[in-house]
Amino acid sequence: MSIFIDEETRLVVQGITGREGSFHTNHMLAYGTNVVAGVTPGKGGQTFAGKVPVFHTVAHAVTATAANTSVIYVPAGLAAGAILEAADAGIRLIVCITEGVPVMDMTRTMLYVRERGVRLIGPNCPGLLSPGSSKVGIIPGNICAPGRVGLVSRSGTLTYEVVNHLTKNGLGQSTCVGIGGDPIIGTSFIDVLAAFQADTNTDAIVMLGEIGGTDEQKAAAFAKANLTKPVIGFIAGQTAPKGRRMGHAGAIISGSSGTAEEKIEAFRAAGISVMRRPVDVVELVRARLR
Amino acid sequence: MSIFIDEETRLVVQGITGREGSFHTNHMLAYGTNVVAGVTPGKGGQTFAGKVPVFHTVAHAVTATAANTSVIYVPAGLAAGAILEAADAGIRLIVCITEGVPVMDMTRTMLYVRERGVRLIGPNCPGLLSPGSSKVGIIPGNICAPGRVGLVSRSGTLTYEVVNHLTKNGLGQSTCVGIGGDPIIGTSFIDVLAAFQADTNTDAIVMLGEIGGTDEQKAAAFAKANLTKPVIGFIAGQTAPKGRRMGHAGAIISGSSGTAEEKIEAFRAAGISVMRRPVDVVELVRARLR
Amino acid sequence: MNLHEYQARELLKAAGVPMLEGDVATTPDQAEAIARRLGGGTVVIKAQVHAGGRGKAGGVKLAKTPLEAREHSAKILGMTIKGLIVQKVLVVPAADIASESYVGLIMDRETQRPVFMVSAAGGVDIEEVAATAPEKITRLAVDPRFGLLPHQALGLALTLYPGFAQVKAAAKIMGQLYTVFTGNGASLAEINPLATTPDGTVLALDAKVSIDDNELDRRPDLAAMRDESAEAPSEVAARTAGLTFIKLDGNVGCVVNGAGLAMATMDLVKYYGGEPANFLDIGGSSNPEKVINALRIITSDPNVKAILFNIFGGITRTDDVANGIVAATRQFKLQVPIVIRLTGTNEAEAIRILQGVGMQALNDMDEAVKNVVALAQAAA
Amino acid sequence: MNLHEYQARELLKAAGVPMLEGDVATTPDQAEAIARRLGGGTVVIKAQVHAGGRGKAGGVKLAKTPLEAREHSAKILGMTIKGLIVQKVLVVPAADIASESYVGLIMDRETQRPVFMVSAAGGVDIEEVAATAPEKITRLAVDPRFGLLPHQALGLALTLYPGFAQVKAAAKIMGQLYTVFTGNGASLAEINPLATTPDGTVLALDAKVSIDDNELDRRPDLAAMRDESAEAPSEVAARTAGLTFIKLDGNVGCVVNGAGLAMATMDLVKYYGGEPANFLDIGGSSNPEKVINALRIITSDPNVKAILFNIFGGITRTDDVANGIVAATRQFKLQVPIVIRLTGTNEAEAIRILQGVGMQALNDMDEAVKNVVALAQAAA
Repeated sequence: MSIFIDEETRLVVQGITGREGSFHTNHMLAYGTNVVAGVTPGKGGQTFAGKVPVFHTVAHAVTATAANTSVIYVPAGLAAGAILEAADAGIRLIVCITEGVPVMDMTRTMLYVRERGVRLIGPNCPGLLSPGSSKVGIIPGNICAPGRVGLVSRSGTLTYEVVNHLTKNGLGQSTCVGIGGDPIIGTSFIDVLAAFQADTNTDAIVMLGEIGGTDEQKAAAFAKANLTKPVIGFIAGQTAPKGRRMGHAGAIISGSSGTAEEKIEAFRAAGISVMRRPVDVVELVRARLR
Repeated sequence: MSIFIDEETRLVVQGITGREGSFHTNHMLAYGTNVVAGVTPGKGGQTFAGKVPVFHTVAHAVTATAANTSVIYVPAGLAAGAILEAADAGIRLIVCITEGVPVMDMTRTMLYVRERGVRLIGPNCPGLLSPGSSKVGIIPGNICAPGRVGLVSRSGTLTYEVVNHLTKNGLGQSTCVGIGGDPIIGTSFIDVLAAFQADTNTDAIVMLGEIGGTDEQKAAAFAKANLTKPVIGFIAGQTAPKGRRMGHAGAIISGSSGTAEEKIEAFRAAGISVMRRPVDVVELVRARLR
Repeated sequence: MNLHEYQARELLKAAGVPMLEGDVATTPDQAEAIARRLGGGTVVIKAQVHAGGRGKAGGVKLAKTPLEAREHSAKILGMTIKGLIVQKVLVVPAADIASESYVGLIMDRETQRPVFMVSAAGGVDIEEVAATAPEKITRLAVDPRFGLLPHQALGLALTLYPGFAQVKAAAKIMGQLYTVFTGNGASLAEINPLATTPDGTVLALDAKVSIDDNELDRRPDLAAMRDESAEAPSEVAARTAGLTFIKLDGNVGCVVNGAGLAMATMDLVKYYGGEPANFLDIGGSSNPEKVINALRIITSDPNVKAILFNIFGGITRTDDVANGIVAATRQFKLQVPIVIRLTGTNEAEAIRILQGVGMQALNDMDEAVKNVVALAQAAA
Repeated sequence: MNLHEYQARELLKAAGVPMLEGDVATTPDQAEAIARRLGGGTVVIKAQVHAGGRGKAGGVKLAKTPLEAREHSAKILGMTIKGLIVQKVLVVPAADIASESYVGLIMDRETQRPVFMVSAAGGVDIEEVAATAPEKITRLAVDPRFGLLPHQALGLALTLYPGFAQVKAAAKIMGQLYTVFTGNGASLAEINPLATTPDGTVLALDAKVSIDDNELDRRPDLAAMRDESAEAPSEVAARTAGLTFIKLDGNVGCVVNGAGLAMATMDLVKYYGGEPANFLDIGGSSNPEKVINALRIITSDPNVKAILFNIFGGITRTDDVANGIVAATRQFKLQVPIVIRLTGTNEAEAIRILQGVGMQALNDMDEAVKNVVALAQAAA
């Protein structure tokens, strides 16, 4: 059906009363996501959108509503604390949308969630969407359609661009996962590839990478060694100069490593079909599904 | 044969060139302990007692000598760091003799060694002695004799007093373990009781406790639930006033908990024979071995 | 090491905990001056002694005027509470109290972590709350690798107050208390009561901090807070001499090596019908000087009717101890009988040394204890 | 955000790292005065620019006298190195160097921890050492829950020096560097060279620190270290306007929402034979003011021959973007053609708005990019 989220998802929204949080909660509710609770310290006891109870803490929300998944829309300086709080409260999947989280905060936060066996997606990510079932984050629901292509990406709007091509051409998605554009993120390409490989409702995988780091190279090696499903890949940033942060904190070529060429080469070596343009996704997925 | 230490023990002495370290290393060598290395930062390259190579770091010692056990005689302010170093170097059993280690240091240190699955004994303990085989620490070898009584204790000289009675009366020991007198210690009574229960060469267990904390009470409950071997127990500090630290940092009655009466009662309830005097150990062990 | 309230206040203040201004006085003059400086209104005069129940003992008094502050201080200074003479008083404004909570941190042996205990039932002895209504106390073990996390502080504070302004203030104070605790190697740090005033302000009205003795070597700033005037002079002398000594009420003086054996020796004295006059551990080293100091301290207690040495030589060399005993008896004449039990390292040499001055050494602990108890009873 | 050497030195100095005294000058007069204050001996004049290879570019010079310091500074100040004008020079005594090591800390993506890299082969570009002789570099990932442990620092330092005095000094400096790194949210902190002098002293001769941009919001002290004079004015203007902008050398101006899509758009421009003039991400919010600022910044680049908007509306409302474009064209006349691609949220409304002023919007990214490249090529 999908990975990470499904009909069992009981979502608590951290920062539900904030500008971003309230906006996207309305969209998630409209999409049909089972939003069971919201958290804003100091606003416990309120009700959001006439139906979602708001609590002071995630622990209170979990006790009252059995929430098992959290999505975070709090300001950057509070995001790491929000992740720790969710992990402490027994949440099993935490999706951190917040952009601009200090990387130093994430080094400690990752160790905390790892110790508790919790999955974190993000930060600085668009979240997940399982078409027709559940949306956790900010991916627009209207450009997605149910189907059998799994999509994983380090970016937001580039994901929409690619998903849009898929949907318009009849290639629906099992789940779309944005893992985030930061240097330190909770869930890697490899984690998502493994989940798609195990998901009986996914036939092909689209992986959208970008410059910076070695996550794509490692994912390619993993795919070659462990995947039987076809993978179609893209790397953004071929024209990016060295040493400049291309918007995403993680999209930076340091020294000679993390270039698009290096990543595309790794994709090719692993048998991953490489898109040169976003629109190529349609043709390549079709070719690999034949 | 013994618990925790045996002929496979390859010992590195941290602080080997210090006053305490050198004194006791000579005693351990005389007892036949396989001391393979010593560590004193700044004295790497030296040789101790004409045969034990000294290294700057435990990592160097482990690489060069395959040491698997460490004993620590460094000053109190450096002890926690020495434990972390040994754990990091892959040592599996760390025995910290040093007294006066700040308790705040130990809270972090315990988490570090736990994460690495390393056993720490102490701090502020006399160490272990497996009669006729190996001595790691400061327990005098001449008062011990090989045999089938396992002994575990929170103190030093009280241990010697009791061991002396056993030995003089023909009751040899499998292993004598001093777990230390501090509030936070690496190995508890329960850990040692479980090891003696599993040791085919131990027939009876002598447990010497004292006031402060609830370790003895928990050990009694554990013994009742899990041990088939007889246990003979002693609690020091029946005449101790409340709220005063009786030498050992851990020997303090806080409020109404941790009293000798409470512990003796727990022993009795668990079927542990209670010594009123150190000398009683002989009669009680004999009675329980019949 | 227990700190006085005024010392604990200094640590909390440095961490930012909101408290009423106040100051410590050693004379009635100073107390009056402080009361004036605080505005001349009602103040509380609080005896600074390491003893619980100072209120019941008359060590805490309200003074409506600076003159009354002087009068009450004159009464409290010099007062004896549980055997301790009051040398200092804290003068603080009297607060208008709307509610009293308890916020404490202890180093917990079981979890091996700092543990918070908080309760909306503050202002009273927390041990009593723990005994009678444990459900009123919320506990939280803090992972020292990560510290007190904001949501943990918030969760604790939410158990104390219905109003979120107070919750936020209390959560902040908990963070500050945690900083005091870990930053000073405390074994206990508590605020009792953490009070609210009618206008909703949250502030600490009383503070208690105990420092882990093992910290003092590396923290001279904390070691300097030790108030020797608040301790028995014999204990101060013992500590200076590197001995661990605790004065008790009996008449059998004990000198032992090792804390466990020292306790067992005291217990055996009691077992054979005697009463130990002290706990004294000379430690592992066998410096004769330590033995001399130990004897000097014990013999200065007029209650002591007989002295027992119980030495099991391991690291401790029994001949060193014997030499110390001989040296001591040369420096000052013992007025009470002494029973010496020595065994272990260099035992034969020790016996020879003692015999050289006509002293006997026993080998058996029970025999020695029986003897010393009999001697003490005969002398009493 | 990269710090200048003199700023990095301040952070290291605050942490206790041993360095030679020195100071920063913006005029030759100041440089001469500093050289005098430093004793009048030989000094090094170092250009403070965010560019590697400043030595080869003539930005580092030895001056034997204060007068020479003035002369060299006069040459270096105002010099252009890799497109950046030198505004400041650092004046430090010339050191007598016995050995040069490298000690660096980076935030490592793979281990998700701060990672030390140290090498006895210092004084040169560490990237080159990593490429040609990786065995000369020792790496260590630090667990941020426990910090750099003393034995870890010692182990690293032992790879640098044979003498233990130097080892101890270097280990201490590593601890200080770790404090600088974590205490300031750095992504890079390095000392290169960590030098020894003939008398065995270990000291930092050059320092480089980069701060994680995400720290700047909560660290105004670090944000204040930003030297806007060392950046392209267009990038400063973009940052002030809340845009992420990087100037490039091409002629197709790009305005995109989202970093990934912005990169993909640049790549597609290149794919269709064009050259992007910039990276510009207007972010998720769709404030028309941002669009106006984006257009203002892009049109101020004389190289730009055509402009492409590529907006995929999710959170971004495409009608807001359309309004921004219309408002901008009312404020200033566009001298170059503009191609607009809009799709997603409120797309119909956006098209209506654009059509109202006679502008067209395309729906397809490839078509839009092809068009803009053709327009730019026609204008070039």
